[in-house]
Amino acid sequence: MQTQEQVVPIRTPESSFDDEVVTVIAKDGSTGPADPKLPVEQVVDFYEAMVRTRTIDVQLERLQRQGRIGFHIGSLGEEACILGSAAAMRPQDWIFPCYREFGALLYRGMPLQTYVDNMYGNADDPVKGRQMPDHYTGRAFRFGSVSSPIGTQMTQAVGFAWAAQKKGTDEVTSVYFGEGATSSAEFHTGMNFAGVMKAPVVFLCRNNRWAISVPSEKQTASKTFADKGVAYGVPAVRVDGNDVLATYKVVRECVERAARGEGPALVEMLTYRVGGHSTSDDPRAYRVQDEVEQWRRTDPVVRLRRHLETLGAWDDAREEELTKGTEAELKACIAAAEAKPKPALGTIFDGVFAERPWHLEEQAAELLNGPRAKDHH
Amino acid sequence: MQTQEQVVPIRTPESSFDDEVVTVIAKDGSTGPADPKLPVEQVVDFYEAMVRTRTIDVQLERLQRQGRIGFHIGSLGEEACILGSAAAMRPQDWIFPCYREFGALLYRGMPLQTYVDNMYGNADDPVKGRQMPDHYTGRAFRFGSVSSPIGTQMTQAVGFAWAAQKKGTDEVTSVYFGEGATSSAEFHTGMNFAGVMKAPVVFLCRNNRWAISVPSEKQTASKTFADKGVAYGVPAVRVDGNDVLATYKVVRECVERAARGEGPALVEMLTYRVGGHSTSDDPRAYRVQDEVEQWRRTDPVVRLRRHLETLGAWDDAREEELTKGTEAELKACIAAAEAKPKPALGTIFDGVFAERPWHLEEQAAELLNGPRAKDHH
Amino acid sequence: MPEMNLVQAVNDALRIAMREDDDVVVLGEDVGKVGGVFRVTQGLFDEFGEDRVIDTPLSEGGIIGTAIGMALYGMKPVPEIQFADFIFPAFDQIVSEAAKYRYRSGGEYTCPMVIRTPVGGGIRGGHYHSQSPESLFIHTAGLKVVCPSNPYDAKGLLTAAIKDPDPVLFFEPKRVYRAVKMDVPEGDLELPLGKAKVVREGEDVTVIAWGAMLFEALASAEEVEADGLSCEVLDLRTLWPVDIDTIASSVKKTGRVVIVHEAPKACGFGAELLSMVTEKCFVHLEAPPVRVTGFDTPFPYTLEMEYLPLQHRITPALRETVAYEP
Amino acid sequence: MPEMNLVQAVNDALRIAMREDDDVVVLGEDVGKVGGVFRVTQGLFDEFGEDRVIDTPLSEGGIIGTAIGMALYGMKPVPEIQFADFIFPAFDQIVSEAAKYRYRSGGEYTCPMVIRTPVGGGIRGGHYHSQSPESLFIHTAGLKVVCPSNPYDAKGLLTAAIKDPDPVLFFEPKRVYRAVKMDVPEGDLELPLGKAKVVREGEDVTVIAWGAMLFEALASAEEVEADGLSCEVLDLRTLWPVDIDTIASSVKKTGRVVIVHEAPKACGFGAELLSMVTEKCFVHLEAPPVRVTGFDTPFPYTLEMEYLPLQHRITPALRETVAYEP
Ligand SMILES: Cc1ncc(C[n+]2csc(CCOP(=O)(O)OP(=O)(O)O)c2C)c(N)n1
Ligand SMILES: Cc1ncc(C[n+]2csc(CCOP(=O)(O)OP(=O)(O)O)c2C)c(N)n1
Ligand SMILES: [Mg+2]
Ligand SMILES: [Mg+2]
Repeated sequence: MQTQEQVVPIRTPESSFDDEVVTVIAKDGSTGPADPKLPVEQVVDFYEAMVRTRTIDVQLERLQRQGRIGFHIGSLGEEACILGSAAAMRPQDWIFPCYREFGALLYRGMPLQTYVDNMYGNADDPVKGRQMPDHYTGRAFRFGSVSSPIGTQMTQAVGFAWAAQKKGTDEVTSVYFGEGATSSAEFHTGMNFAGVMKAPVVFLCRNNRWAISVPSEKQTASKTFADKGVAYGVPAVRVDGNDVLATYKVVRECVERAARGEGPALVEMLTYRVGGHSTSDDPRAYRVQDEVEQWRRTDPVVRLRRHLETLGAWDDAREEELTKGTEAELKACIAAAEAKPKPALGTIFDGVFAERPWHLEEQAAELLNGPRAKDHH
Repeated sequence: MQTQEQVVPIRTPESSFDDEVVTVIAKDGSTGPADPKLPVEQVVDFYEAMVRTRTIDVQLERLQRQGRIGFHIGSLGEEACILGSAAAMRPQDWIFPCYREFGALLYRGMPLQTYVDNMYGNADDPVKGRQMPDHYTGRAFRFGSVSSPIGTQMTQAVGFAWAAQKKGTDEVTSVYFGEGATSSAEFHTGMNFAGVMKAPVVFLCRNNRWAISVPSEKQTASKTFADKGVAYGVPAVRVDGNDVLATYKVVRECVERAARGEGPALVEMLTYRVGGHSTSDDPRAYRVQDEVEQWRRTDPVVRLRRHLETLGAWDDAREEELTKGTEAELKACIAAAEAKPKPALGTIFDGVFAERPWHLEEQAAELLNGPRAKDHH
Repeated sequence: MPEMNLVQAVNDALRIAMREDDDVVVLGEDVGKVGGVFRVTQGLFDEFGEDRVIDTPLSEGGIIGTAIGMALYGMKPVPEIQFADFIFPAFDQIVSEAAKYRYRSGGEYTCPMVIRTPVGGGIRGGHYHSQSPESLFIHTAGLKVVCPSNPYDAKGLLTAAIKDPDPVLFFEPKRVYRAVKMDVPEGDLELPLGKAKVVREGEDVTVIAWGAMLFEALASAEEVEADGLSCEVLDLRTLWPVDIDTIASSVKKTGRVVIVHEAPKACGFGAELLSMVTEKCFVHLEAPPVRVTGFDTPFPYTLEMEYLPLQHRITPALRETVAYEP
Repeated sequence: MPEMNLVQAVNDALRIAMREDDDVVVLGEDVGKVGGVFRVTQGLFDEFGEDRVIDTPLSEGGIIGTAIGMALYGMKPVPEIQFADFIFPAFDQIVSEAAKYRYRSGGEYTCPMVIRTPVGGGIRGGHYHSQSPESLFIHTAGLKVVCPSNPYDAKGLLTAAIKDPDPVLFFEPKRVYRAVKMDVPEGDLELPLGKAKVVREGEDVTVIAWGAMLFEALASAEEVEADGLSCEVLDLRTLWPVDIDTIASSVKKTGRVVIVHEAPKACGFGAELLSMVTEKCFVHLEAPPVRVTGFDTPFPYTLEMEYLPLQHRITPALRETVAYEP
């Protein structure tokens, strides 16, 4: 160090978040001071939602390998942060999804059949087979529309939250994204606008350590993702995202702050993407199995189950009933989805605008009166 | 405060920069501990460059009002931060400009005539009359090309710095931008990539308090612009940008750090846009004159002169000689520029690509063989 | 009826829309206190306050992204992009998001919003303050594109655009902003989107234009009238979806067509118009359709009047087209 | 000669260019260790190290912005955009900066770089993994645009693109990636930009296609041969600047033309091709030129094969065009 450095203080402040991660459930299943102390039925409800989510994930991956659906992007290992945060949103609140949050959508009430129809892109798919599987939408459940381009939902969520506030409602909007998405322009802009507007929005960063093959260390040189809040005057917090109670607790606090008019918050949820990025990805090409095994030891489902067991609220019989039940329900939905027709041809031209202009009428007529494609797939 | 807040620490860390602004020249002209202790001739050199810059600014604004040039965007009040930082760059270093840094370009050696030709967009304009006035370029002076879209130069400077580093050179790249530009995607991405790549780049933020009519408080909710470095693991520092010695000192430190391989830095230079945004703007429509008067009291030129006077290195005679000399030089350049022809018609089609493809040959022929426009201006 | 220029007409349409519907909000850079760099939003801040006339941070992506969010919620944002040249940082939000929301969500979410932005050259703006990017948005399914040429149409079309259920790009020809004054009715004025206007009837050749170039087309039409040439001049007003009926019936009548626009030629809207005319009026064409456009170069500063497809370039095109014999 | 698919051919061209010139670097999302989501850069990380095969943070604007900076310095970056659908966050850097640097700096600064990105549908990618945005870049003065249809051309054209002094968009038809295998010479192979290829000679009608649609055009040409129709099929290879000579001489010979592309019709490249053909071959045209394209809607998932301009849609267009009588 030169002595000059004393008069020219060029430095990065120490991270205030480094060692500060909110946790509730200890290894032995007991809980710490941040325990939200929810009724046991509600904790069981979280657990059931997490197991259900995982069961569906496993089955859909299998279905894709059998070539029966085109694609799936799952949440293996991330169930606690997804369900805990979704559960923390009040009924009147809104959720803007990234693409791994089907568990949250089902938790909010979308029928499993509807979700499976989306996986098949059939005539009953709410998005009419226009997007890839897992690009659902659920306005009735106060749940947004999934888009592929990374990050775009963030500024939108801010504008949405701000509109709700302008209307004088008591609605908070949350928005999911991965740690990779913090590099997008939209994270920057969304956080900045939220800070300036004091919009009632909660930024939910699933830090699952990977953006496809790129590890989080290569995503940014900041010490934590929570540190990024400083740049926008947006308060932030880090939570153990494999701890559903801690996640619930922290997100709920943020929602209540926002509802009180105290503005946005950023939550970094520490978790791990146990599976591949999607069914198109084989992570063995870029990460060591050791790392995966290590994280498996912090499995959020196992952890919550241990807690439930200390409460005497769960056992193997219930577990089997839940898993089997979900599998059976899913099987029936799959059978139904596979029996449904494709969306009608004309739907290609609907919904580009509220009404079809002349050129789309013309093109629709051309398609409908012309020959059909042999299905190349 | 709820007691819960203790276990759920949602917060913005205190700014580490708030009260920490590097200053050298005190009101009475004496200097503090960060004084770079430059030879007096060099300080005189800074002063002359600042006065020259201001004199040119004033004359160009007049010229625009007379309708002899189309536009000017000046640096009234920001001379210290522009000249001090430019002077801190070593000869081998590169400067990526924003649009207020003609003073830096002249300081680096561009002939005044060339700059004035750019203001006229005539045949000798280095950019061949293709851009508005003040959109200069100066590769020979290791100075980049001015672009209008806000922020774009930032990621470019990072890639440029990184390339220089890959080539094993000892070249540091600096990049200028206004505080408004910190809201752009490019600031975010540039800072993030620079942090990850440890690129030898110095981000020079002229915080002149205004982005056209938008005050800096509406630009972001972060406490300072320097705080934004935290989000990228990029060290930052705030300096009194109306103090040329402090600016020199701080930027030089950053350059040396970068040259030593210690990576990027962000410098927030506190200054004030005393004039309108450009000749197209009348700031009386959105800000109170009081504020301007207050800042005039910290005028960087007056301040440095006071310091020079304490050193006995300046007097009214030299001042008059300098101003008059610059005015005369400029007048001659203007006369010469006005006598020069417009760029040749065919130049419209040159430089779109290295060579003209057939379609541009065809369009060039069409233009050259067709009738000429009446000049509508 | 008061006389208004285009700036005043747009301002008037905004003011009326904001008085009638609390959901209409204006946002952008410098739109607030100062009323925009062209003063189009002047006075709105004073009347409606900072909650509805919002100066945003300097980010077009943020302006459009948050506007989309507001539209999804049910409001009617009218974001301003300071110059069309600066719309590109928001390009992803416009083409990937606003344009596709209704479609990709099966109609659950829609994006009614009007993106206002000044376009075009001829004001010494050079490279980055003169461009006309309309064809990029026409190519993007899900967007409507409007470009009025005069104050009356500007007021009527902006009113319709704000009421439209889909996202509309509203391009304001900045060269016309203060150059044209005309009577514009006070109070409500709505003109339907998708309808071109036959500004001048003629028999020998059809000229298709819009925005600032309409006046150049008209000047050329008058110029060649002296030679006995009768030009029909169409002002498209809505560029997309385009009014094919008006175009086709005019071209079927005249058999000859000249298309004028400021944007570069390659893949400009002129290419689409020329293609449509060729496809739909092939047997009626007595000469190849002609495009008079900006060149396939960036927009130059000093030589902008030579770059633009002004009267001096339109007139010979008219003469040659009419003189054409196979 | 080894057999290669298009993935391998691009990989081979990159490897050779990187061996020959230290200034060539590859950067993008997932291009490093894993070799890209389509494995196009596989093995380059192992051979050239993380200093020349760079996994970047998740920002297309950053990938292109830093690549521009490297190009300005004098290096030759070959950035990858993971899907062409995700190029829009970088749109401003491409159209406002890379495309204009040489021009706006009077030649002081140039941007030699090749932006590689997979395009097109037919791989069940839906809405956001299937688009073909070429016309947006053709409309932007200052960019070259290439789209090979096969491994041989891919290797030769990418080599030329990397040596080109200007920015090139290099679109790789992802549906062809592993579908076509052919002999590709080892070592250096360079094919000039700007030259189309007559893939099949014929007399009755010209079909213009590129990328994955070339094979559909060829299939249709064969299908109608049974009816005695003789089709000439052109593979454009370089979309811009386009090889007008080859197109014009073919159309002058056949008098009829069908243009095929995946992108939506309105302001697609087909509009420009149709316009050029009409302008340059008017007296030779025996039928209106026809466009067989994607529809003016976003790209659908389930019905993608109905959306695409495949053989089943090209064949009737050929028959009708040839049968056309005014
Ligand atoms: C603009 C854009 N660029 C690239 C992609 C391709 N892509 C899809 S997901 C992904 C990684 C996202 O990582 P992260 O944000 O951490 O979310 P995670 O998948 O880990 O949940 C990438 C690069 C995309 N969808 N959009
Ligand atoms: C992308 C883009 N948006 C908008 C503009 C219009 N504009 C030019 S300068 C400016 C304000 C810039 O403020 P700041 O970054 O603080 O720099 P300063 O002018 O104060 O030096 C704006 C909005 C632009 N040039 N580019
Ligand atoms: Mg991730
Ligand atoms: Mg400023």
